[in-house]
Amino acid sequence: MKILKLPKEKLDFFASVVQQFGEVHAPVEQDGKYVFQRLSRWSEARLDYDRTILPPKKYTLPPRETLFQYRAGQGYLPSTEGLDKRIVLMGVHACDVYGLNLLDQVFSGRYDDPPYQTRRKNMAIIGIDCRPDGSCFCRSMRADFVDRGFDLFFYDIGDYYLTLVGTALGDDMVLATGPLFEKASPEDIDEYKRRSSSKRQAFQLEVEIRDLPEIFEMEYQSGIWDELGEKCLSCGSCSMVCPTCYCHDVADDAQLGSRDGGRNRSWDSCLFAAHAAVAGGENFRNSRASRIKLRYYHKHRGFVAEYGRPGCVGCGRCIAACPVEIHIGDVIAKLRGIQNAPSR
Amino acid sequence: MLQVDKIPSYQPVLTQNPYQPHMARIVRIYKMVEDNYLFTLRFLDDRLAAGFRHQPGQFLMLSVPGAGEAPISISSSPSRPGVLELCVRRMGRVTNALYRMQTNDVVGIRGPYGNGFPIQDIIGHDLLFVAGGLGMAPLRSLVWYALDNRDKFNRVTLMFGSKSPADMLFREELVSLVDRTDMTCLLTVDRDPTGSWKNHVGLLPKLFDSAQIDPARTYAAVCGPPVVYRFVLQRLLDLGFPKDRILMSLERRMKCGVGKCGHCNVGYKYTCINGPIFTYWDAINLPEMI
Amino acid sequence: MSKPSVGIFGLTGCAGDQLVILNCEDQLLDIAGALNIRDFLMASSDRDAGCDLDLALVEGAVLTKRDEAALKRIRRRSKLLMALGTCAVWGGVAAMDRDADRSKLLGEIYGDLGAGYDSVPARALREVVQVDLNITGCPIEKEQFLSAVANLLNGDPPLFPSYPVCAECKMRENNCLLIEKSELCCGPLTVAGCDARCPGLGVPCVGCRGPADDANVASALAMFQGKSVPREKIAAKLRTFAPMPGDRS
Amino acid sequence: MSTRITVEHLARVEGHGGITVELDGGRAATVRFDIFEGARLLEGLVRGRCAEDISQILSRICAICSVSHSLTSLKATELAFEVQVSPQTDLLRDLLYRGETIQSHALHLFCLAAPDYLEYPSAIALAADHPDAVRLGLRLKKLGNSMQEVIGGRAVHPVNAVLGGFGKLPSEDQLIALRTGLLQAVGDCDAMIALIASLPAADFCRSDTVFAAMRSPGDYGYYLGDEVVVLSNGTRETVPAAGYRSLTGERAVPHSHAKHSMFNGKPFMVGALARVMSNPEGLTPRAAEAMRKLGLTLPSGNPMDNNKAQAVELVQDVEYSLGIVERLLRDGLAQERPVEVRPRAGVGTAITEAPRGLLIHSYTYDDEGKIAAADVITPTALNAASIENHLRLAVDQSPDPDVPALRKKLEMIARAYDPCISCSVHLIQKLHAT
Ligand SMILES: Cc1cc2nc3c(=O)[nH]c(=O)nc-3n(C[C@H](O)[C@H](O)[C@H](O)COP(=O)(O)OP(=O)(O)OC[C@H]3O[C@@H](n4cnc5c(N)ncnc54)[C@H](O)[C@@H]3O)c2cc1C
Ligand code: SF4
Ligand code: SF4
Ligand code: SF4
Repeated sequence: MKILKLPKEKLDFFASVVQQFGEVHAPVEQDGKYVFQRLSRWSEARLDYDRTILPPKKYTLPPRETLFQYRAGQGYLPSTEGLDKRIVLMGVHACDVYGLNLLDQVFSGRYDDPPYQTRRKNMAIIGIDCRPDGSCFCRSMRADFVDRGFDLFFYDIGDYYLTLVGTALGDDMVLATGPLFEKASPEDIDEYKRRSSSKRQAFQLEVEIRDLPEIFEMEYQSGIWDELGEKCLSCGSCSMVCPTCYCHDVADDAQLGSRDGGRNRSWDSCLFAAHAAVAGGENFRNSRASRIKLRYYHKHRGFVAEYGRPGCVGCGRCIAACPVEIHIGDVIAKLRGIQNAPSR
Repeated sequence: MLQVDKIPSYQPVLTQNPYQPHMARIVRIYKMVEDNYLFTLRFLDDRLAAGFRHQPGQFLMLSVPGAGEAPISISSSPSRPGVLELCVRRMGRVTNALYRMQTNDVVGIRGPYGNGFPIQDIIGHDLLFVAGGLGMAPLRSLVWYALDNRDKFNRVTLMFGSKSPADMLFREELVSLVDRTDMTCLLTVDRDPTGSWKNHVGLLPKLFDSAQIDPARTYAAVCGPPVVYRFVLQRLLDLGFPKDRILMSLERRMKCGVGKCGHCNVGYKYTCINGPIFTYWDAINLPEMI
Repeated sequence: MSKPSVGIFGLTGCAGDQLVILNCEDQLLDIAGALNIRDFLMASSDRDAGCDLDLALVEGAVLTKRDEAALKRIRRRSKLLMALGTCAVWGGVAAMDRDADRSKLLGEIYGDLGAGYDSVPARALREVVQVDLNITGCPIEKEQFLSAVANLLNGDPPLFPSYPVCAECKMRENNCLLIEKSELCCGPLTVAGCDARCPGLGVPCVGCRGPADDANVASALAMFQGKSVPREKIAAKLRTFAPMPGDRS
Repeated sequence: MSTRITVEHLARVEGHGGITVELDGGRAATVRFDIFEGARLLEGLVRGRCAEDISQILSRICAICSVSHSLTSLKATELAFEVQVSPQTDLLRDLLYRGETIQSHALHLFCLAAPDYLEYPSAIALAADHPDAVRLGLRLKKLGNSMQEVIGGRAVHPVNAVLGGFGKLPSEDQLIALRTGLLQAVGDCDAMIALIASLPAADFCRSDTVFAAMRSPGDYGYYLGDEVVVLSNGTRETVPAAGYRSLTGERAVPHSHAKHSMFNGKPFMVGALARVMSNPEGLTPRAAEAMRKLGLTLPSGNPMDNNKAQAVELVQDVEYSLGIVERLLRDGLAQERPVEVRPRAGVGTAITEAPRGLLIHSYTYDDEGKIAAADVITPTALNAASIENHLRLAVDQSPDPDVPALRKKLEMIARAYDPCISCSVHLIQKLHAT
């Protein structure tokens, strides 16, 4: 992998050059919280952000989209609107890149998901490193570093960003900026290592995932799920903000006076009461307890079986978003028989 | 007639976009039973009509424009290509809209999806079908497949139960199987108000008393409402069936059919791509599966 | 296909849902073309007050004996009856304290004459007649109304989300008022469909659409109390537009 | 011989009401404007509620004037707590009011009243023969609604107007879109005036009508102001908001859930005509021109002129709103948060001009800052006596007692008031009289 460095004060210049690769989006502040948004000027970007309300999945799997337009006589015409928009997403944390990598797997495989994949391919990812706060546990989830899924990745080493070039597109960006990037020296690498290990020390929240799938199997009947079911509001906030939740609904809508119309997909959540309801009134997960159990089970057991790693990247968003303070660290600690999540 | 080994497995035969419905014409609507019609469809595009292949036990996603999509098992056998037969029960938004359609109206189809029955494993074995009610819909494809490829299988036994003769899906067809000598077809009804029913009367599990089954060389395919599973599975286990030779077809809510929408998730399997055919062993290992 | 005969009616309410229909300025003439509107007193003096209807849209709650009789008449006339708006679906604001002493209230407001007024405790339509379809909202959302009409014309039941406002609020990427500002936001208990209109403006949801599927009132109460909001205040707030699940059996 | 004329259920109005007239020898023996809207008792139900809940609940009194109810409610509470909102908030509230009035007047003129003049049962029927006229009306109505959506957050029952200010301020893009709509509406208004001017004359009765309207400082306003002017036979009397009860007689009438209001023993009229009458100098040049084109002269003794006055106000409001929007775009919006409101004991009486006329909300808050008593007096309640008066005069002044023709006149008079019957049942509460 090509390793370079970029003087920090040149970052805005870099951003202005990468505009030729697409609309530049980055985290901006919204009343004390952060959201990924199209920048109207570089000064809006807040690369020191903690976490955005929604992860980058909103770009690849938007909350609502039209998959097809149905026209009598022509059938279902794939909707291509906005799919070709090129976006450069700047300032993505490692956990979110990891989240995208996982979603990439979900939306490929035996069946591709063309809208997802097209948007993904039209999006350049420029990662940036971060400092954990009290809700971050990406280290526990082994998602504090990523080795792929980004075009460029910036690590803060003082006056410079140490830059990892992940793809040919990333390399093109470097080249397009002319002599902006410099060669990284051994001292730079040392500085990187120093900071990286200090970051490792900074995590306040630990979640032990060793043999977690097995523990989930063993604790399938645990009373913990009923406790959670009593508490959970089924509001779905945790799914909406999760970088790896992808449940969605598909429904047709018709125009007045015809069957022409759109086939739309929108975010859904396994926490919603109707998620597993089928025609005739049967609901396979009628109780809140069974639904919240599925969410955990799918992330920590299902993903492991399917993709070899849990479907959680430790970004801490579900902790921040849950109105009743259901905390994944606590849940896992309890399943393990520990009362509270360590060091919180 | 198509050869077993030529059946492509796991291959979506249609386009790159797995969500793309292809338009098909309703060529026949046969009213088998109130609210359980058999729809015969043919792709508008002749190449699709000729090229479409599926495995017994697979399903497709049926679109009724403006109303939406629903997963429906393919009830016809791949050994009889050209048209597709779907046995659809009228349940809700999509199926009601389908019931309002007439022959020559156009619907959308994509698929086939799901694993289908493990034909390669079953070949050379005895086959036991046990179905109740609409459970016949996914099994029928395999029944006809086996009968059309009779030499590939040993003994074939079919047990099917309905509430009453009038409620029996595929009645004429199944009654004609009773006379066949190369298979055993046992039909039962819970009650026979007219008294003219010539076959069994009584609950489905009772048919086991009339059948000869060798669990050591048989694959059982079971499908039906929850009561069927409750009684039949136990019966099969009592007979000594290995848990991985009991095959069942499951239903869950589905919005995509291709493992993306999350609705049919049971624990860590998707009913749509890991199923809908599961073995009993899968089922007891997957929470909430049955 | 012949055009379905439709009646649009208001019982006691603010007429907001009928107004939303009239506010579909861009679609109004198309709607009028697609439906055979036979009885719509708020918009037309040409009414056939007795004809059979395929669909009756009824807004407002039942607050008088006259309303009750009118509703029963509408029910008899119509194949399908759709409750329009929170008052019709849940009872609405007029039902918020419906066990309160009415004659006392009437007396306080209208003096001695109050006793003679035709006035009964507010009821949602389904407490009086069978209701086939519901569009909730105070007032209903235009998009839901238009989509319901388009679907019904095709013979399909309308499809609306049954999950809470919070989900749409997150989809819009709003800051959470409940978590960030400890405001008493009814989003977690209220059914979505308004695209989190109020939190999207930084204003807490007051629950104008009525409860979501499986709304967890007990846990929400505990949560709000944890933010040191007094219990009566929460209870009053949550029940402004609709009873909470479990309130009325 | 006595004849009875009844309009069992008045169509093309908001809410449920009817008219009953008993004729005796060509003269009206009894005249009743019946209101059988159910009593929702909201003023009673809000008792004990916190200040922040009130405007949301009481806006539900009426959909068409929900902005008026919300804003009047906020104003009353803010007065009770002695809260001063920013000038920008006042300006935006004024703009929101204009949006409501534009939508309400356009709805009334084109969808409810115009069909009468042209002998159609509804705007939909009218559209079959005069599609452009109906489209014009719908365009104006939509503009009013988009103003309510942008500033108020929703076209019916605004949610963005809160105690102390607004939840979220409109964006520049939204204001630009409004400006575009308003500019287009200036042209539409000319067409609208030409259309209204071409309607057949309607003159069914004459009276020395007494008018009451809010006096707003400086110009022709709906929101800012705290005095009522009463015009009676060329005299002007001023009543402060707090003394509003002198306007509202206590005559409860058995046939209606609305009480009847009198001023010095006389019924009075509120609404567009009353406003034009009491504020002619506040009209913009275009509005004054429109008045001339419509042949609306002052003083007017013809209640049907209320429709003309509404048309004049449409012109006025479009022009005025354009001015506000341009000013906001020029000066930019300060990103201010709502002023903090500290609930406490207090009394606040707010008056404003709803599209249909004077609206009064008066609240008493207890020591905990909860509502102890609430009075809501709506324009249609204030108008009820005047409506009956004009119905009676129309009967008495009718030369031909042809019943169907007379019935139509009666309906048109009642409708010209643009009565909002859902509102009218919300009445004075005796609880906190002095
Ligand atoms: C693999 C599979 C094969 C099936 N085969 C058949 C068949 O051959 N014949 C038949 O009549 N029915 C079959 N079903 C059931 C059929 O899909 C449902 O009855 C149908 O989806 C009802 O849709 P609806 O819109 O009419 O009902 P609604 O109640 O309006 O359905 C709403 C939505 O819920 C989902 N849904 C509802 N019920 C089910 C269900 N049981 N399974 C999955 N999703 C559901 C659908 O996505 C549907 O769009 C099968 C289901 C599955 C999963
Ligand atoms: S955010 Fe919390 S309350 Fe809401 S669904 Fe998730 S776990 Fe339940
Ligand atoms: S602001 Fe309200 S609606 Fe939005 S997420 Fe928070 S609690 Fe839910
Ligand atoms: S956010 Fe709540 S109060 Fe606001 S419109 Fe939606 S449901 Fe009604």
